[in-house]
Amino acid sequence: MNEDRQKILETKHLKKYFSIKDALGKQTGVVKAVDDVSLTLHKGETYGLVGESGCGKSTLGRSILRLFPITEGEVWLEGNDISNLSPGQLRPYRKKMQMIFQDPYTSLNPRKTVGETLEEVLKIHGEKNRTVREEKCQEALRTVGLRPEHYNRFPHEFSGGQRQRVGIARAILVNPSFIVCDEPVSALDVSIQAQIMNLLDALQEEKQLTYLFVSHNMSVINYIADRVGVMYLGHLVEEADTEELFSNPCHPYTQALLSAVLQIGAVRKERIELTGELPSPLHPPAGCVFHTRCPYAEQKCKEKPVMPRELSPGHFVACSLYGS
Amino acid sequence: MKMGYLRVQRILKNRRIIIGSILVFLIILFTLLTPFIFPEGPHVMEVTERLKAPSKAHFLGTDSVGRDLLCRLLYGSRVSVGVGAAVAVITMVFGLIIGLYAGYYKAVDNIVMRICDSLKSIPSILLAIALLAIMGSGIGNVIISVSIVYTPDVARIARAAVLTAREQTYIEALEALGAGANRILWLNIAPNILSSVIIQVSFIFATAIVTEASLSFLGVGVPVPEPSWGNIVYEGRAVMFQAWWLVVYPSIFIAVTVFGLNLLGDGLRDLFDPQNS
Amino acid sequence: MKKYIFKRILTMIPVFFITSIIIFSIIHLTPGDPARVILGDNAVESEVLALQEKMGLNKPLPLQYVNWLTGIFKGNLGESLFIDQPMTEIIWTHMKPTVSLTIYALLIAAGMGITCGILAARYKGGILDRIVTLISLCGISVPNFIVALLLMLLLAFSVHLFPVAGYKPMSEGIGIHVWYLTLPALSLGFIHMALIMRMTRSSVLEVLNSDYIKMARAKGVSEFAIMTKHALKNALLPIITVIGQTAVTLLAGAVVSEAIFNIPGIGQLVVTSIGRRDYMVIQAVVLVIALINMFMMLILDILYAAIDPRIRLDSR
Amino acid sequence: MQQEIVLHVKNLSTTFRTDQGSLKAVDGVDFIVKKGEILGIVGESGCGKSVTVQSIMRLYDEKKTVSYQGEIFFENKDLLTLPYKDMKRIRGEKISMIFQDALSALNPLMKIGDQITEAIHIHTKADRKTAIAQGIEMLRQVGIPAPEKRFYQYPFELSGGMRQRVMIAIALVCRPQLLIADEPTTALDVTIQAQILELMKRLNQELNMGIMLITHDLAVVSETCRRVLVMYLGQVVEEGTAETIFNHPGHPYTKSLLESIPMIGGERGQKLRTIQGTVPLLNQIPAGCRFAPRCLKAGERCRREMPQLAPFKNEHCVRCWYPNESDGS
Repeated sequence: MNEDRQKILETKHLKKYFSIKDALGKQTGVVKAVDDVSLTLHKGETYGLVGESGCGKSTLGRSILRLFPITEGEVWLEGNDISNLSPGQLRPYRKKMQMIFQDPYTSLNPRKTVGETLEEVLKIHGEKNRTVREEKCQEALRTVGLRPEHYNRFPHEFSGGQRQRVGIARAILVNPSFIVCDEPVSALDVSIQAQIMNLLDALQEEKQLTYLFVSHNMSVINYIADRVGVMYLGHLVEEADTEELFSNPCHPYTQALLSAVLQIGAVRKERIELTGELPSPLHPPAGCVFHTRCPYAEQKCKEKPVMPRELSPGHFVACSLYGS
Repeated sequence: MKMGYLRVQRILKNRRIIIGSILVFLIILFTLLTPFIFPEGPHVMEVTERLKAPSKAHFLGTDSVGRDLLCRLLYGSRVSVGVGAAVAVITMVFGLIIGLYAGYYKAVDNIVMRICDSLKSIPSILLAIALLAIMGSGIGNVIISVSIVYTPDVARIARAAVLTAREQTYIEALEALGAGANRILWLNIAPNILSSVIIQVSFIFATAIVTEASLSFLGVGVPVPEPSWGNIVYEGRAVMFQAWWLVVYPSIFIAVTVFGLNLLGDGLRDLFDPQNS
Repeated sequence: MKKYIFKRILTMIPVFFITSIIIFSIIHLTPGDPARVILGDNAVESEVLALQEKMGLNKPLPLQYVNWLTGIFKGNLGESLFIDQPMTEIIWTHMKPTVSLTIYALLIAAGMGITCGILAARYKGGILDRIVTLISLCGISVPNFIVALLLMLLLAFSVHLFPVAGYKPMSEGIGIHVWYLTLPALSLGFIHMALIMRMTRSSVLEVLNSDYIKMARAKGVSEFAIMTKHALKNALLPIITVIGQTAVTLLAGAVVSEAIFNIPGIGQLVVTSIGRRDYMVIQAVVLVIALINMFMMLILDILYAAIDPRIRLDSR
Repeated sequence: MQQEIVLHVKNLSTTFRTDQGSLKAVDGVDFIVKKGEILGIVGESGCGKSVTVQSIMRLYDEKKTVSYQGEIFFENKDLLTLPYKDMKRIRGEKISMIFQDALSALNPLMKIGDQITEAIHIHTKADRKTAIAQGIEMLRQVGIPAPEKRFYQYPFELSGGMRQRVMIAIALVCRPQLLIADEPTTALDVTIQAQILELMKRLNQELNMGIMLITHDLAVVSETCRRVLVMYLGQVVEEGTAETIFNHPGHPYTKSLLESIPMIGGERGQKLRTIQGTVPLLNQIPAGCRFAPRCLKAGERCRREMPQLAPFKNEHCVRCWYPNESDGS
């Protein structure tokens, strides 16, 4: 299965905590945005990361890209440990991993033309020759389906979908092997969404790219991901291949999430309605973080924290109901 | 800097910019032409012509020692507008630098902001007077002290603009690309916040002229023989009731210039960020 | 709420220290020796030394600063070289006129500024709006000493409605006291009225096209109730900030008005002290004004928290 | 039985005066809303769905920026010719509206209780005590736990889902005949969205109140609405029951929209169908059928002549010269 394929990215017990300080700098609380997440991505695979707002999926993506220091745990990129590298040491690896953003309207510098934004990418990575830079940028624009005359235009002259294409061009310009797509289609209309997803698919084929695709939309994840991880309040509660997860969800939260997803024309199935409110990340519940809203919660769920267990090959669940 | 999207008709349609820039242009033009209009300089005294009302010989009348008021006002504008311009440039440069680094680095932010708050709690005129008392009055010192008083304003605006610019994801994209802090600060954030800084600076240009005039009026600004709008009014005040023109005309000069600058500032704000005009 | 006030006071302490350092350093970074400057060039060497001793100038600077600071906490702000009253008394007597002038000017500025600002926003684009915008633009363009002189010429000299200059303390009757202060307060308040007018108009406009106003309209709330019950309270927050800033700058502006209408206020005291290098007085006065400003900032924050529950309750 | 018609919109057009000339965001829209029915209006951003419903409530500034044409009949009165100040008796009492983001739609400085009782005091003569009781009861009815406590809290103290329920409570406390919901669940997470849609369906049954649900999410409409309007560039291009629209779409735009949505369970390998080109700007509307430039079946007639919204099958109208004769797959 995917063991023989090369491991592009791996995280081991990755943790990212944000400390809340009051006016005097005294720490008054800790937000455990990402709490002990281990996942592995293989070459050419799309790993779908799904969960509701506040579950830490974006923070996980940004921690992997080292956009801020990691609290604990390791991140391995193509066999190299980049967890605690200094910005200088990190620079060569930056070319290997890139990011596509959610909001097309703030992901491009409004005062720079598309050409200038793309060329700056190559300037940062030491491409001195102007004509070489322009050639590469025009090439990138073509691959994402934009025309040469777009080169000298400003972002506000583009539609949302076109701007997202420029964002993708910027990401593939440095020929990365791994891209974090942070909700790339959530801000787009349905028809534009389809265009961008087809583009991402085509680029993956052509350039053997690996995607960490973050989204809150289960249908999008079902379409584009090969493997799916479900997050809740900073924890990876379930992980499996896409068909396996959608046909046989095991964790109660995944079941509730899938039952809440609205489908066109689908026969109405009875819906598991979650009770209670999403707890605040400042004081996560003890034991299994989902026990406050879980319909099957028992006493043991409230006490001991849960470690992911492999129910069937490649299908991990962090739920004490499935224990020995 | 390619400002392709500032279409020309948007500028022309904006009445405030037009009137504002015309007024400012006129004042600057007269300031530059003064040596040709009155080649003999502002200190010529015709004692026989003391306190004459506005007449053909002296369009705006003469002062208590017989010097032509229009000539002194034009020479005075070199000082007042000069001080205003110098303060505007200095506050913009320092304000931008301080604001940029304060907005980007948390540590710098705390220190800088506390200092700005303290500077702000001392009333501006008193601070300026105190600084002048140390350095002694004179145009150079007036410029320095007024700049010190108003740099925190520009720094505060620049810092706020940097904080909002930082939230934009294109900054995060640059960080993901491994861009250095200086490249991000100077090549990506600075050009984008320039517009709000320029708007603030145009208001400071106007306020600086007013502050200089007030300082000279209090007798601590530009020393007397050298004409400045402030000290012309200061001298005129003593004989104000016999020679009203010594007070009214300088007031008009100051008001028109400052009004023009404020109009220009308002117009620029409409142009650059229309939503909060 | 109390925790919030405590937090605000905490943040003021560093500001107070930095301000005191700035004031102290301004005075003591004087090129040349203050004692020699006061006594003039032909002063006898022994006199200069005696004065230095008296002013404690011969001690190292940080020590002088500490003594000055501890003195403040003990209520002794040093003595003036020219006025032989205790410093607190000097400041208090000069403070009274400035305080009543500033309050009077603030009432005019805030009163007129807010009402015109609201009316201009309510009838956006109408004639009233255009007039208000014009007044506010002229307001910020004309320095207050010019307004003062023009008022003096028009209302005092040619029409004798108001006294040309001078000051009558409260003790001689409120009517006279206010009568004398009208022109100075008007000239001082005019520029700030314009600032408040502009801010009120823009903040009311901003609130008027927010979503909760659209929701109120969709609920059937009348336009009048929308303005009074919903818009004004929300627009109040930025208005309070600008009034707070105005109050701080009023103290500065007072210096000029006091000079023109020769009111024996704190501004006048500072200008004369600077003239005759009376450092102790300058230091004490500027510090007191800075303290008043900080105190006003605190009141401003508390008022802010009183109105906005998000600040008040967040800091529980 | 022929359900009683609550609202009848006839040839509604809303024109905005902007500095690029006047833009007709809504151009000749016709539809009816029956009592106790949930009508869905769906379309991509910029198609005029939100402008249509805000025109019904006349929420725009009519003095300077907006002008309306056409008629909107409610209780056999034309809302467009009603004097502006009389609208306040309709709003909140007969027709009320809720918006996408409850945090910005609730007055941040006003307690939730006051915002509910305000609506009660405007439309009924209830005294203070009964108003509070009604308010708390309404909060309970929309599923808010411990309503007595929440009644005295501020909007920022509640979660997203909770705030949305408060907004619904405010809109329904005076028992309007029609509730207009403009993207009510777009800003919510999937699980909370499901709860809110369940709540709206329950209230529709219990209070027999018509609901107009405006959204860009076809799945939300298919699960919640009985009848659907599909809008494109300011016009209704298709109208019919949810069942017919989603299984046998007549208009090419609706058909390709449905095909570009990823389905759970659909085959995953195959590419999603897309609609080429982009939505034209309101000041560059093409002649003839507005979808012609992007339509694969566009013929000569489509580019020349604008089709009308014509009946196609029973209770199914399409604005297209060559509607899809789908074989009912």
